[in-house]
Amino acid sequence: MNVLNFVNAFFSDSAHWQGYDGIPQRFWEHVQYSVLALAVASAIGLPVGLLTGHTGRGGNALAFIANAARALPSFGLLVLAVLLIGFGLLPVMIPLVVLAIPPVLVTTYEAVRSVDPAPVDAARGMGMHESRILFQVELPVALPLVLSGLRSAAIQIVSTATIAAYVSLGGLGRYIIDGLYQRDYEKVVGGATLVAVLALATLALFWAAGRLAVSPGVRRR
Amino acid sequence: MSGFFDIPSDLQHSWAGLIGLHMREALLPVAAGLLLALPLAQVCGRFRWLYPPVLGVTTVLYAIPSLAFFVVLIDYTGQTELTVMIPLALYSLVVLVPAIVDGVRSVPDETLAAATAMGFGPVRRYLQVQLPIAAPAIIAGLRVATASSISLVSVGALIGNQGALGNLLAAAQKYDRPELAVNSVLTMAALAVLCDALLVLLRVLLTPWMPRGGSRRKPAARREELTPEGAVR
Amino acid sequence: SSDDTSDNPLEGEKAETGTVVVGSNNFAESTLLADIYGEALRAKGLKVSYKHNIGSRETTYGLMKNGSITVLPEYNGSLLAYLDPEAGQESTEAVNEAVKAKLDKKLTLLESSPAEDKDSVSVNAGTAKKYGLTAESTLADLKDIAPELVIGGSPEFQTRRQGLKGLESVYGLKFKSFKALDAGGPLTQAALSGNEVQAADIFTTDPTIVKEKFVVLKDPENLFGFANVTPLVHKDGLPQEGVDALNAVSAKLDTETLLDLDARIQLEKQDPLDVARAWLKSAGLD
Amino acid sequence: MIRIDSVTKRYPDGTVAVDRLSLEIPDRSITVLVGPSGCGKTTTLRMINRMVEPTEGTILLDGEDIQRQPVTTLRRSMGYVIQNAGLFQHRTIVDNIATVPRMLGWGKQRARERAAELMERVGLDTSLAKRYPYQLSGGQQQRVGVARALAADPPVLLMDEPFSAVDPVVRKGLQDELLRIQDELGKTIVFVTHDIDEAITLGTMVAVLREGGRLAQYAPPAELLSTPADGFVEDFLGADRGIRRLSFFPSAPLELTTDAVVPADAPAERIAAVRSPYLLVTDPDGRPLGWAERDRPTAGTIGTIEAIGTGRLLPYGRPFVPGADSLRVALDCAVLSPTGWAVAVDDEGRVTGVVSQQTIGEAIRAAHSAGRAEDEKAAG
Amino acid sequence: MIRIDSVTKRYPDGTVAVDRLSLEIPDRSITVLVGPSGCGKTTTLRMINRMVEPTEGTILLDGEDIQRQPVTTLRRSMGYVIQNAGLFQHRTIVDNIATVPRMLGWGKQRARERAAELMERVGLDTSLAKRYPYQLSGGQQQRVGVARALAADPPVLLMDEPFSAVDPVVRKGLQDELLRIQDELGKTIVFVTHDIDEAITLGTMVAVLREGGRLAQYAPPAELLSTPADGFVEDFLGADRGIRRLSFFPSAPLELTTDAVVPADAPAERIAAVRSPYLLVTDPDGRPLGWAERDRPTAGTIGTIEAIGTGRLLPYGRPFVPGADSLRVALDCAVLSPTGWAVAVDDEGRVTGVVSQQTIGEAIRAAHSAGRAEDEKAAG
Ligand SMILES: Nc1ncnc2c1ncn2[C@@H]1O[C@H](COP(=O)(O)OP(=O)(O)OP(=O)(O)O)[C@@H](O)[C@H]1O
Ligand SMILES: Nc1ncnc2c1ncn2[C@@H]1O[C@H](COP(=O)(O)OP(=O)(O)OP(=O)(O)O)[C@@H](O)[C@H]1O
Ligand SMILES: [Mg+2]
Ligand SMILES: [Mg+2]
Repeated sequence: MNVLNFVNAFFSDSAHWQGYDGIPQRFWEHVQYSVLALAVASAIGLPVGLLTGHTGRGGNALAFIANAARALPSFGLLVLAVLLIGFGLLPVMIPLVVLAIPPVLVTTYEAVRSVDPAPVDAARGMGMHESRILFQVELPVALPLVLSGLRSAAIQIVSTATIAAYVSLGGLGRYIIDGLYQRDYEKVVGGATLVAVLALATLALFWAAGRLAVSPGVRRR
Repeated sequence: MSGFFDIPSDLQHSWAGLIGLHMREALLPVAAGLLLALPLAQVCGRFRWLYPPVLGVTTVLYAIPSLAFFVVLIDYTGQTELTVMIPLALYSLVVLVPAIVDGVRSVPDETLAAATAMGFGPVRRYLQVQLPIAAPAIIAGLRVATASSISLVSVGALIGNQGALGNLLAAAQKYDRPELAVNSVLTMAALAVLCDALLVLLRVLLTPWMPRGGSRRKPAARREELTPEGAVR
Repeated sequence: SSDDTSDNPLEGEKAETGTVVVGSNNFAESTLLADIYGEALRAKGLKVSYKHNIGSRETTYGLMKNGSITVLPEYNGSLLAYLDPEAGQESTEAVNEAVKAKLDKKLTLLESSPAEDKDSVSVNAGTAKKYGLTAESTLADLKDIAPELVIGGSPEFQTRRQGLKGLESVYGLKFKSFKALDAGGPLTQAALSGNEVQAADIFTTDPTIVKEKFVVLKDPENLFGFANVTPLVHKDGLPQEGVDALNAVSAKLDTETLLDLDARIQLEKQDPLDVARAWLKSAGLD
Repeated sequence: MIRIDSVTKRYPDGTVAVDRLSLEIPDRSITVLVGPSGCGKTTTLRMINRMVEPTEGTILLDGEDIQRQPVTTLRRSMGYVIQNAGLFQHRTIVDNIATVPRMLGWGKQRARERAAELMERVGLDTSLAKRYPYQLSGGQQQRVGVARALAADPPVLLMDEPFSAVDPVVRKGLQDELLRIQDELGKTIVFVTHDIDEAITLGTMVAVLREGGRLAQYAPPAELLSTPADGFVEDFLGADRGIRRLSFFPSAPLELTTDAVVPADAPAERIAAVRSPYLLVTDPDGRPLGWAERDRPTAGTIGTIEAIGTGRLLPYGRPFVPGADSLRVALDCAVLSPTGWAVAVDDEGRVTGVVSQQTIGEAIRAAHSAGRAEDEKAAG
Repeated sequence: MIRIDSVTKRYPDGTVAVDRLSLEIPDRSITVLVGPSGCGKTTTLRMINRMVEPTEGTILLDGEDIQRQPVTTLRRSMGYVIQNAGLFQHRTIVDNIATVPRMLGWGKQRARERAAELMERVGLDTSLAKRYPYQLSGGQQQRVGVARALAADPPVLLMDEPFSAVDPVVRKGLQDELLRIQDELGKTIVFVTHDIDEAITLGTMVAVLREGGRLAQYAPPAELLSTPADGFVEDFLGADRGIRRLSFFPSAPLELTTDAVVPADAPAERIAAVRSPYLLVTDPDGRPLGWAERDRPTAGTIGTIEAIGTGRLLPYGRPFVPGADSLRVALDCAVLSPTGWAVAVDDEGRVTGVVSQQTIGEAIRAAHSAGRAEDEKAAG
């Protein structure tokens, strides 16, 4: 019953390392789903968050939308989407994107809102255009928080993308669902471990992105 | 028999019954999480070096898919509600611990110094000064944890009818009745929104001391909007 | 993978003494059969409670053993394949004997009904046309085609003998890949009709076979063996009048009837419990 | 009396915040700690109520080592007021003020009554009692902070830059309020500020600290201004030392002349009798109107001062009140006056005499030598 | 010249922040807007660079309505400095300063050179160029803010309480720096503060605003001090008006006496020849040592001043530099001196003479009447 034994057994079985059901393939599928979902969520959440954060208008509407989106259960959305749309990537992307939008949107909005108004004021007083103020003054300062929103979304996506397996797609969730029905704990624990590893890798990635993209003046280091 | 509220007999509950079940499975873990998080956060606040590792551990826990949790737990707790509720309680920790720690830390140094100087002991100071002032942050955390919990209960359907309203999703597939899935999703969303509204109300009741409305420029007013981003799945 | 679950604390809520707990797996027919058993028992004045949608056999068997469930609708051959993957299957009786021999001492099979619902490998109309497969084709005919086909089935199909393993060892079939779906449920039906998979594990009582013009491949080697609907019961939990009631049900239930009842649920969207009660009434078993 | 005895505070990171500091803080007076940022003022103050423990040295309260008593008892016997008041934002004003009494076990009713009493004492309308801190202005919050510190009537009050976050006008009001309260209640107040003006306004004794927490000078403000111990203190005191020091000399001893004060309707003889070159013209009630130049004929007859109507009187600047104002005010009035004479008035604003800048200068010198004589007596 | 012409600003919520304000802001000088909190200073300033649009009235820049030009062009022609500097924390100091030049399309190299030049101009070491704002002290940050505003050499500089967040000592330094920069560059500066002292120190013209954004008085600081328009302005100016006004009178015209200045090693005859009751004793270089009393024998012979060695000389207080210091400093020195005489020194600190408080008083009166005469000439 030792979880570590399962992990060990799972990873030392060479059959788990090759083929369409092998770890590399499933891992790669999982990464693909996650990146796609995060990209879509960012494409929606970032511009809206930046804009509303910059103007300060629409914050209440935004909070409402974000809370409503939070209230939608991912698993439910998935099942519903499959029933209504059928198979494919789309029904999986819907819950993942809905899941990721609130953190991206709200954090981006908050990040821009909470930028010290003084430099913004100074920039405006210098005759900077609004778009320039947003991208050259507010965004660089808001970046750590924006990244943290993206990170939070990414981790949730990575963890939740396992549901893709429930509707017969691949990804690391495959091991968990299959393990459940086959009553094969090695697979469940192995799959969960892989998800956790991917989550940690995501954390590391965002940490590195933060180091690279955030100005030392903002990091204060 | 194919109506919106016609629940298949094998779920053995009426719609209202499922709602009651769902609320129990969703809210008890949050309550338990809060009870656990309070002392944990206090310890993290006390020994600051402990906070980063605790955050790390909770983040990893939080990355583990709920289904995997359920499956592993079945062996210990059987196919019961408990199996669903334990992971949910753990997930709520991930949101609540940072919310409480940050909330408690957000108490201005001056206020703390004033309390200390008045002869407040550590316990009294925590209970009478830090905790009340952290209340908005804690409730913000509870809001996220509750929404998340309500959503996650549904995954319990996969381990054998333990998903309350989520069982409707399984039934929708089994009998090819999409309206059941719609019912499930909408009901869960409505419950989440309702709980959220109740928590906001609670916050308003608990914090008559917070500036309202027009004074959004003050930093204190900003805090409430800053919901921690935690384990919403 | 884990037959030996006796030390698992799969306790669940232990059945209340005197109450018969009827369980079911997570597909519609299982629910229907459980309802039929349960209502038939109830008609005999027994206290009945249900535990539906539990999951795969891998899970339900454990719950049977520890007494959480008293009665479970089973399919004799499939159960045998689970208990003894290598066992051959010659006849319903032989299968039942073999099962009883392998069963946990606390469990037993009651009488099988003539109604049969087997796993099968079916291909969709397009595939059948492409490779010239007909209702007369057998699994052996897939030998050369299989590497070009994606096969779908429940996740457990992948590891069971009455699944990929047996298909390979008995017929030498190696499919291109396996797609995990559900236990012959809507996912599988949709995947097969949408050509997501070209072959799938479909239950022979599935009304969509007719509707979607799926071609069920014959199984000359009896890999999927016999699948007579048979109640699996816990010896301590069921009084004699219960045994009699279930045997009476088995006697009346045939494949025709099962097909009809399934269609009522799946196609006409009737509630399984209503369907069960109606049939019991019409069969004079209530 | 609080006695700080050769106290050193070294923080764990090695910073020496306070370095062998010794101070005797007299009872029932305001002792101000002043110095540049980071010179250890806050650290010193907090060592008194043991929010910071000294690394070396002892602090005695009424002769007893403060380490001897339980820390909460010690703290409850000392009020503590800080910048931005440090109010409990989650409690109403009245509950904020009643905090310590409640902690000491007073009944709710009694604590609230006490709070209401204190609100009045610090100049807050009791209608604010049920408000929350965010509903108050900075100055009002600061008053609540003072009231809260006074609530349990502690003998000692520690104040750490309490007024530095409010604007200068409000600040002045708070300082006056504090002096008034101190007059009434006679607490032992230790007050930290980095504003030397505030130190001089409030302090009975002023301790000037320098970087590294070393004492540069400890003296009454007048002495600080007259004889700064070294260049550091002198720089810190800034310009105007001399004039500011005059605040400590009363204007009462000034000899007033009434000869040049003439009512507007005075007879010509009266005016002719004036010897000084300027005449201070008053209205019938004796309030000053302005200066007329004796040798410079105004529009009308020389005899009666017709200047009044013509508005050609010279402005008299501002008057001073001999009993209440200091020599500084008198000198300012003299300097402001185009004639060099300052106008003295009584409480009602009626002229009691005029005094020349020269006379004021003599008074200043006299005050100086009196001070010196005292110093010499003390030294000898 | 900036001309604010009957401008009113009403915010959407109904607050009238500025009420029919008219001001003429002269070129190449510092115009200060001062007044209590909320009186519309910031609003007025921001209307000049159109960060706030007036509800009524017009603002003319060199005769042209500012509404006529594109808003960004207008803003780029005006430097803007605010409290806490408002630096871009993600950019280095040099990049902060180079912001506007870069926006105007200057090359990177040229913009950086310009930035380095400006850092020197505002008194910042160029070694700080690569630092980030958080690595600077408040005063340094404020200097960067000024440099940044000056970067594109705009003719106009708008400053909104730029120095109010730094401590008094640093603030003094920044004010001096600003005056020096203004001397060198001759910008048109509009400066907002709520500190009347700062207004008087910096302003060529001072506009005192009152609640509701109405102009109370607009005058040069000396005039403000001598003749406040009404009670509001008088209250706002506070005490010491007279003495502060002396800052505007130079001490150069004071007649110095050298008779009483005696080197420590002077022969007895020289000492005997002194008529005044006090002698200022200097060292061989001519630097002051202290006062000796002629009629009070010191420890040694009367003839040679043995007092020096015995330390019994009276302190001479602080000296003033006739060319550089104002009458205010001279008076302060006199008042501080126990003898009532102020000591004048040259740049090197060598005594150039002494002057009595009485003489200073006469100089003050003379300055007054000179001012009056000018006023009359202006009026007549
Ligand atoms: N907890 C601490 N750990 C390390 N150093 C400290 C700590 N608290 C204060 N210091 C340092 O001790 C010195 C004195 O600090 P303190 O707060 O007493 O100064 P202060 O005079 O009150 O200054 P200010 O006017 O800025 O309030 C400073 O150099 C400060 O950085
Ligand atoms: N955006 C706005 N909407 C409504 N009222 C405003 C707004 N900005 C300023 N006010 C109000 O206009 C008045 C003048 O504000 P302004 O900021 O110009 O004052 P100020 O003189 O700069 O004050 P301070 O010294 O506090 O900076 C105040 O009563 C203020 O509350
Ligand atoms: Mg301090
Ligand atoms: Mg302002």
